[in-house]
Amino acid sequence: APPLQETIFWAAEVNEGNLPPITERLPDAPLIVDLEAKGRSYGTQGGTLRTFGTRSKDVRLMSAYGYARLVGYTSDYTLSPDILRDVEVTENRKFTLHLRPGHRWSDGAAFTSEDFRYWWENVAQDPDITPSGPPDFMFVDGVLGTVNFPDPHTVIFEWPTANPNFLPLLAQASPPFIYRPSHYLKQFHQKFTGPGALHAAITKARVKSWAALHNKRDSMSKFDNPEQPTLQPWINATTTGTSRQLFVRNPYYHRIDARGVQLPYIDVVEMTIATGGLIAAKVNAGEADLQARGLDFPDISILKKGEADGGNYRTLLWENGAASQIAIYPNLNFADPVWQEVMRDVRFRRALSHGVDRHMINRALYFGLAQEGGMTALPQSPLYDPQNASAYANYSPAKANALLDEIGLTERTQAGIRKLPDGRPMEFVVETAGERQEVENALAIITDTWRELGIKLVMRPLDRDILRNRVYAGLSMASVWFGWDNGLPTSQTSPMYLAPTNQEFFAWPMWGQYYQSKGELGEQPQGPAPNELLAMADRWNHATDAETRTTLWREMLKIHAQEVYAIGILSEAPQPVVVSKGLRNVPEQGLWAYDPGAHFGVHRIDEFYFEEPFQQVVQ
Amino acid sequence: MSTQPTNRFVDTTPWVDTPDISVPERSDMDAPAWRLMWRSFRRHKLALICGIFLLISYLILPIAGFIAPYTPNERSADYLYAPPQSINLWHEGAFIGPYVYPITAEADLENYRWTYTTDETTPLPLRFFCEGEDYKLFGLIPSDTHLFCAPEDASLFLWGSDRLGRDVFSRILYGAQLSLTVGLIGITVSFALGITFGAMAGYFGGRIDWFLNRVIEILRSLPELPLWLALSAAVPSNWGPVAVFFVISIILGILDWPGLARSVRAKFLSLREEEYVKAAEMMGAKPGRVIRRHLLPNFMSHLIASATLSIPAMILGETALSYLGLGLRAPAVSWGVMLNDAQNLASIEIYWWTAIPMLPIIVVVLAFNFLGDGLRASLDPYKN
Amino acid sequence: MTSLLKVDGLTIGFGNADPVVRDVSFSVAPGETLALVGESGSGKTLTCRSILRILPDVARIRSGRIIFAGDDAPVDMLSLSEPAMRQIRGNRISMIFQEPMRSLSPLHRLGNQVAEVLRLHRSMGRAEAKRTVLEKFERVGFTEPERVWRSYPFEMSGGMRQRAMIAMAMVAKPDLLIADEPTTALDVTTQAQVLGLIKTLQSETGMAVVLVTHDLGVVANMAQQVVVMNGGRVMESGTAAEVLGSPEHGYTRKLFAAATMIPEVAAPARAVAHDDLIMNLRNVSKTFALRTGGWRKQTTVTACKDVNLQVVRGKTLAVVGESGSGKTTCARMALGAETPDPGGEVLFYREPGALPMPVHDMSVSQRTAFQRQAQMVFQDPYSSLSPRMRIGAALTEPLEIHGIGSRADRRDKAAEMLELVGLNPDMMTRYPHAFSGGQRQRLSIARALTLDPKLLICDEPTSALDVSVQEQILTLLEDIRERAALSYLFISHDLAVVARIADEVVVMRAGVIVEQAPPETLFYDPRHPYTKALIAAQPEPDISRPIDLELVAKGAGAPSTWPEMFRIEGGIAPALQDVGAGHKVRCHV
Amino acid sequence: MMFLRYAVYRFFTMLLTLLVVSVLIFVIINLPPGDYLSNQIAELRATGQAEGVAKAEFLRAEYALDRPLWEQYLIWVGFAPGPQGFSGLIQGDFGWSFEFDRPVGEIVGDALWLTVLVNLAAVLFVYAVALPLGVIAAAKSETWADYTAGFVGYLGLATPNFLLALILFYYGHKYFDLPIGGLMDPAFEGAPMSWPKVKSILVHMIVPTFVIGTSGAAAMMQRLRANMLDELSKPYVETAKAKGMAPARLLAKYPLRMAFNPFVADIGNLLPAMVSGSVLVSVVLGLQTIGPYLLTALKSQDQFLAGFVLMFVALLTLIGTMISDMLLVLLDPRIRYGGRGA
Ligand SMILES: Nc1ncnc2c1ncn2[C@@H]1O[C@H](COP(=O)(O)OP(=O)(O)OP(=O)(O)O)[C@@H](O)[C@H]1O
Ligand SMILES: Nc1ncnc2c1ncn2[C@@H]1O[C@H](COP(=O)(O)OP(=O)(O)OP(=O)(O)O)[C@@H](O)[C@H]1O
Ligand SMILES: [Mg+2]
Ligand SMILES: [Mg+2]
Repeated sequence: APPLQETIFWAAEVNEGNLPPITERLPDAPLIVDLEAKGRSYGTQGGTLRTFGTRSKDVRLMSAYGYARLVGYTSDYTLSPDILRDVEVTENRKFTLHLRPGHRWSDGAAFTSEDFRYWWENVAQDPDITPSGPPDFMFVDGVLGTVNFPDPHTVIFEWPTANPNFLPLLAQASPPFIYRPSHYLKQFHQKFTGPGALHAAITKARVKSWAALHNKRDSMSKFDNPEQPTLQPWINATTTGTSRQLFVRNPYYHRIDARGVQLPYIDVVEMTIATGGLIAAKVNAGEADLQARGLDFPDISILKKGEADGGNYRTLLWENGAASQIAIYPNLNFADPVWQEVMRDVRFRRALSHGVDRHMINRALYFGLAQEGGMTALPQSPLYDPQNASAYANYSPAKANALLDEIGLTERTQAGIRKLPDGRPMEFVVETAGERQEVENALAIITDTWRELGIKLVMRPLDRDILRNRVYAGLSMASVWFGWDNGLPTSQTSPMYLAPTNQEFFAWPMWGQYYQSKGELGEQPQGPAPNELLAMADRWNHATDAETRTTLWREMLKIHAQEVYAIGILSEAPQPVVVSKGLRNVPEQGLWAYDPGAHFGVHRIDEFYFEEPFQQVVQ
Repeated sequence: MSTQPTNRFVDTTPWVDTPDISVPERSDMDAPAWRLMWRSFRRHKLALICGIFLLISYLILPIAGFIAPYTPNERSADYLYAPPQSINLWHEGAFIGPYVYPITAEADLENYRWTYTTDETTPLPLRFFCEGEDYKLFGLIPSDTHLFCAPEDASLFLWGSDRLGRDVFSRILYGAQLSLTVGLIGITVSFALGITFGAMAGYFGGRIDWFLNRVIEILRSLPELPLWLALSAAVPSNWGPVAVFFVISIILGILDWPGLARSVRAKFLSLREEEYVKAAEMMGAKPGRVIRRHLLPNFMSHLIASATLSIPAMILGETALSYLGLGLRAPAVSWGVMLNDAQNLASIEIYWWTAIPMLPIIVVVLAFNFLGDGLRASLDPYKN
Repeated sequence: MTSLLKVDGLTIGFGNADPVVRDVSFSVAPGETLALVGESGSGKTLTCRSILRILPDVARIRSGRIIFAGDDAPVDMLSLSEPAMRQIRGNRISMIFQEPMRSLSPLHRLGNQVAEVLRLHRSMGRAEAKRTVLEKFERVGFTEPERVWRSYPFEMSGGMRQRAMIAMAMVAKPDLLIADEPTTALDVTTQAQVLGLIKTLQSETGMAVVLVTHDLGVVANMAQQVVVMNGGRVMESGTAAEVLGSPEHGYTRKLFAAATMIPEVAAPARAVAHDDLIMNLRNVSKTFALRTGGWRKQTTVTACKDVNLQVVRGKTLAVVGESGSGKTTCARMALGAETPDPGGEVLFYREPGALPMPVHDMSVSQRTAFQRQAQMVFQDPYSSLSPRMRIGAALTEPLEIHGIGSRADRRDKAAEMLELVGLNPDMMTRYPHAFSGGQRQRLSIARALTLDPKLLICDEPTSALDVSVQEQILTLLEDIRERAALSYLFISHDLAVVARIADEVVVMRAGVIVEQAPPETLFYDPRHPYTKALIAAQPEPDISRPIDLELVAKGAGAPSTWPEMFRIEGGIAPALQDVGAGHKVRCHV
Repeated sequence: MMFLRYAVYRFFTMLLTLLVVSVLIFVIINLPPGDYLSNQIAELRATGQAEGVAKAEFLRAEYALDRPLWEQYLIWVGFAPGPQGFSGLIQGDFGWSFEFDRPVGEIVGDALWLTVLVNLAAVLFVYAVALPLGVIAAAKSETWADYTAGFVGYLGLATPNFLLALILFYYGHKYFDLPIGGLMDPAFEGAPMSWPKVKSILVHMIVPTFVIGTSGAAAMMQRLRANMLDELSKPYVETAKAKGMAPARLLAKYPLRMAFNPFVADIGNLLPAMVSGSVLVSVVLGLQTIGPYLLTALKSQDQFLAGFVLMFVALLTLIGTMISDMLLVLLDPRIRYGGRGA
């Protein structure tokens, strides 16, 4: 290991004896990053990174940006241990987690298997905190896994059957935290703290019960409790309720560079909550050092202009990792039976897809820089199949009309609009969240081309929340959203999101509810394809070898491509990422995705540094 | 004339003792009130010009399709964000009639903009009474003849084109059809209610006043926002944007009257104490008449100014509502919709012409203002 | 003697029309009074206003000069800069406007408005200004200056507003006072008081006065110089002695011939029979609550108390009395514009022998019928005409309301009425403000007559008219009375007019009737000290018989100083006693 | 005396109206089907998160959302005891925000005074600009001063608020270094009041004040001008002129007071109208006022938060109308609120 250097930021504290020296703060075996090997440069510590969030809840993004996970994705999307020293996987069902001895929470307390135990025994299985019992991911085929804590640095998760989702889950942008700072949380747990002290704390926090208090203080993912110790590179240092949140470096962070400098390089992250509409202006004014959230493709020209006008930033163009930039979801659970019938006809959906002039949209909205095609895995994914992307995706009004005629929708109104079987004109109402101008513009173009099919597109912008509720309730006919969040699946990625298991897929909200609520709500999926998807997802869960999984994945993608559940328009649209000119190690090219990727997470902000940190601070 | 000592002065022009009651000019006496008003209105040149301008604007509305070279949603994929083109008459010293230079687009991937080069060597004359896209004259008669069109294989964007290559000029013409009409209904509703209730409260006072005032207070205390939110979820999906906007403008009118009503009431509370109101009542004038003939004219200036002021609100009301998903939206075209599209930095800094719709709004609003002021002045007895 | 003000060849016109004031010249010396008399609408007011340059927007001074002898050098008022003008207005020249009711701001207390002059030009402190103003209020005949100080104009009677206006103009002791019919709304004793005040001030400060008046008696008593105007031109001018003594111009002669005087009465008349009444006010009283600002205690004013008035069908009941004695209030109550205090009753008899209708408790149809038959000529014609209604519309409105005739009929009727009152029908398209004071008063009469009413209540209908037009109007009224059995309740200050037109006269003072009798009886044998004072105070248009202003201004004095028999003490008045032949006097027997 | 009586009477009327309004507000908030918690419960059920369901059900009972609506209302206002005894609006307990998971009072605390501050600034701006300009425009009607004032006013009116804000932000930042969005530098949030903080607030308020104020200012200016023009030729103005008053003083004392009648009628509504009118502006400009909270609360049916904010605005409105009614009597002594002929 390289000789360790004391962190300048904390030097004064160390000198005053408030903080142990660097050698005592790091784990025995810190994670050493060889930046040169990664093609990055070594940096110096210091500086404040300014960035913007768009809603007050965005504080939680810092836990994604920091991206310290037990295991995490590397920049090529393979899993590797991070907080853990190592993971042993046996038959895909037994996971032995090896902690780093000497690893400490940000308050200096040791991070040991006790913290896992606290979560497992006193959080996950405590009837007051989690009345519904252990979380779903601990069940495989209905069987609850077991957790063992053989020594302070080892934790073993074990199931009778394979649980391929376990590690990817831990690497998610918002993972289930299966460990908790037990030394901190115990003071809010009735098992460990007397009712007197607890009661005082409860009244002080103005909550009603100790469990509520515990829940409130335990905000690993919300990341809004500055008192709660963390393992992330930066610690929240501000109380809630203000629009500027400061995050200071974690003195006990477990990663160092190969020269012995503790990461993160940047001392302070300053996240300011601003409204979405103003972020471009603020960034243009040079108020951010690293910003992608709240910026969209249309902002590029003004960002570039600001750059040309002497702005102290560069605008990088990353690719968006969502499977589709714009996708139309015909709601197969739409409450109107006639429409439902029509939409469930795959020919109808194919016709709609054929009726979209993707090239035109690409050119008009994205300078032709996006990829035209249906919704499927992105080219960077090993599961990418060009045929899936191009299936029914070429603009062909003739084909589309033929398909529609074939269904029997031949009657037309005077204006040339086709009639539904019950005689109503086909007014296809597409609801949007009304947030993105591109969507409206794209729909304007689609309106024209669909008119050639005899379908009248009616666009209806709503509020995001209202839209969601309407979709879930089966009230909206069709909606527009991004494609799958994860456009970069590998065979190891769980394909559950391809199957009707989640109401968030706007094509089948009710089927998703049915699965999610275990049959209590929603409707049972109908038709062969959806059920097949469910079956395949299930098989994937039980498959052990990569090959079967790959085949299953390919099959499922193919079904989606053929069934056109979502009419993808284009993908990989450039995502502007604004980077201060002094900021180093930011990849020129990258994928902008939340899961997997945690936005900047996989790109490891802790390795970014300022060329001249002190000048930056002064400025 | 003779001036005698001690300043004595006696007029010496012959004096006849006849009461000077000359033959009345019958025509003048018989002139109905509107003719008298028109006569004094005519004297306000600016107001007259504005009135004529507005009249023409409204007359153009039904034939906007004929005048506009493009239809509102006609996209030219090759001309995105094209800057305004000028129409020239002389080329290299020779008069060749109205023509444009062809422009070609190029994607500038350095700055992520479309850049246009103008070929100044080949003037392309405009076509007149030419065929273009279909539209409906007066909203009824299908036609495809346009007053003027772009030359073959070239474009004619007088005021540039927008993100989808739609002609801003044509869209403004079409947008006027909605912007200048639908909102008027809201204004009418609100004025009708406001004046009626305000007049009742102010003139009758007492219990009616108390009751109407409580109604006003309650209406004003009630929040509009939840109403809009509820509405945006409740409006049937397949309603066209214009229908939605129509309903909304009526609702806006219904919600909007209390402000006016209170002003009217306050003024009437004061005016009703005037002697001439007493006089009219003592002649047997019924409340309706007193209000119409005696009270309202004395508040006319305020009403005219208020009406003028609601014009921009009527044109732009939708922009605020579009944040709640209730405003007008594509494919409907209105000035508000166009400005909504322009509400980003790029439109301000780079594609300034997409913000041109502000121009007609300002012009129309000012025209209404001057017209209103002329009207006010011609009603002003002291200026006659 | 150098003149203080010299008007030279003044010509004023509206728009492109013929000028309404033509080549008017006169001059006034300090301490002197110049009386401007003439036909109603002859441009007197415009001439006065042009001196201060406050003409209507549309009026243009076409030619002429107005030279005012400033402190050091004479200045031409027409070319003076605005700031310099401001130094003169209100300070060196002040003006009493013809229509005081409209000329006061309705939203400000009188004290505030009057004291403002002092604060502006005399830079007086609040307290000192108030003291000065209160003193002036007393001088113009207010018995309760404090109340006036706090009152708003609408709480005052016509005469009281006029007096406030006079106080406002004189409080700063200007060099020149332009008084445009300053005493029209005042009873003769108060008028004498005001004229006395003017004279005093003249002798004290050498103030010059331009006095516009119709009352030739006032001219005779006040003026040194007289200018007679007609049709916008000066007909004759000269010293008062000359002009009054030997009028040379035809118009002047005509004017003087028309002057009315209290006739010398030889014997009392017989009582008027009160059997066929058209209107009967029984024991009406009216108490007003005054606007008090903030938290002060509510104060009330009793405008009239236990008034009984009977108007006999086809006859004229005249009401005379002190300014502020409740005449207007009674008239307004008679027509239902004001509700009497409980206990009083106003009855209207549609036809001889018909059942009485209580005016304040009528059904809608009764009310409509009543309003058609009973009309009122308001004391303040300007306020009673809607400022935004053309005269044509205003005149036809009563007919329209009652649905009489076609449009053309109504218009013809309106034109006819205009001609009757001596106005040109082509004025129908004008707005009220574009008339002279006297013209408006005639409009008001014309409007009241359009409906051919049965009962007409006239509140000082001729006060703003010159004697010859007044003559014409009175004749008209008499004519109609004869022709259509019209009955009048006629309020006036001009005893001569009353003597001419009334069948019975009621004298009011301080809200009560003090004496009541047929005019002949009254003038032959006035019993009550106040009546006597009134008659004595009537000025005569004879320069050789001036009245002793100081003496008559005392009037009858305060009620507590009256002879025992009539004394009103502690608000308790003696009862009204019939002393024979329909002659009633308020006295102890 | 009369005035005092009227004031007292008017105050009780206001309380009565407030009561009615509170009922209506409560009904309106509860009009959309469901409430925050039942929505959340449905959502949690659908996503199979039984743990949350229990918590939500617990909260439902805690805040009496399981009771009939009328009972909920009584508890909310504080007329009836809730599960924890009397603790409603009149007891000073504003309830709990489910969305923000904090007591309502705590959330709106700062926002409330900032709201009042911003809007008060806007109102002052309106008066400071509109009053003199309106009077000047009338006094100098049909001159360039009049036309310019009108043009500028209408320019502000005819520009959509957000566009105007964006333009002002962009160029304001570029040329005057004005901050973009927000009401103070975030560093000062929650900090005690200090001179730099005040300065920061002032600088941040420039654009919002302008944006919120322009439309109001233009409207007021033009109306004032029209009303003034009506008064300027009235005889009492001539009287004042004959007194030798300077024009400014004259205009302010006489015709302005007359012309002010319709504005006084609406004066009370100026502040509340701006507060509720500026909700969307606040949202797009990122102002830390109650606007954004209200919008969020309404969208997510966070009823106590929404209810409190709406009641606050309603209270402002009612107080405003009350004040304006009282001012009206002071302004114009002729006004009586009695019925005809009474
Ligand atoms: N604004 C105006 N527009 C047109 N004509 C007007 C206007 N004002 C006054 N006049 C006319 O000017 C003439 C002179 O008016 P002025 O008021 O000076 O008369 P006057 O001598 O004072 O009469 P009076 O004794 O009745 O008051 C009248 O005939 C009147 O009709
Ligand atoms: N609206 C009112 N409010 C308060 N006081 C009033 C009101 N109207 C009249 N008064 C008072 O009532 C008294 C009588 O007024 P009124 O107008 O009847 O007098 P008048 O006899 O007509 O006098 P003048 O001859 O001066 O017109 C006065 O003292 C007056 O101040
Ligand atoms: Mg006159
Ligand atoms: Mg009177």
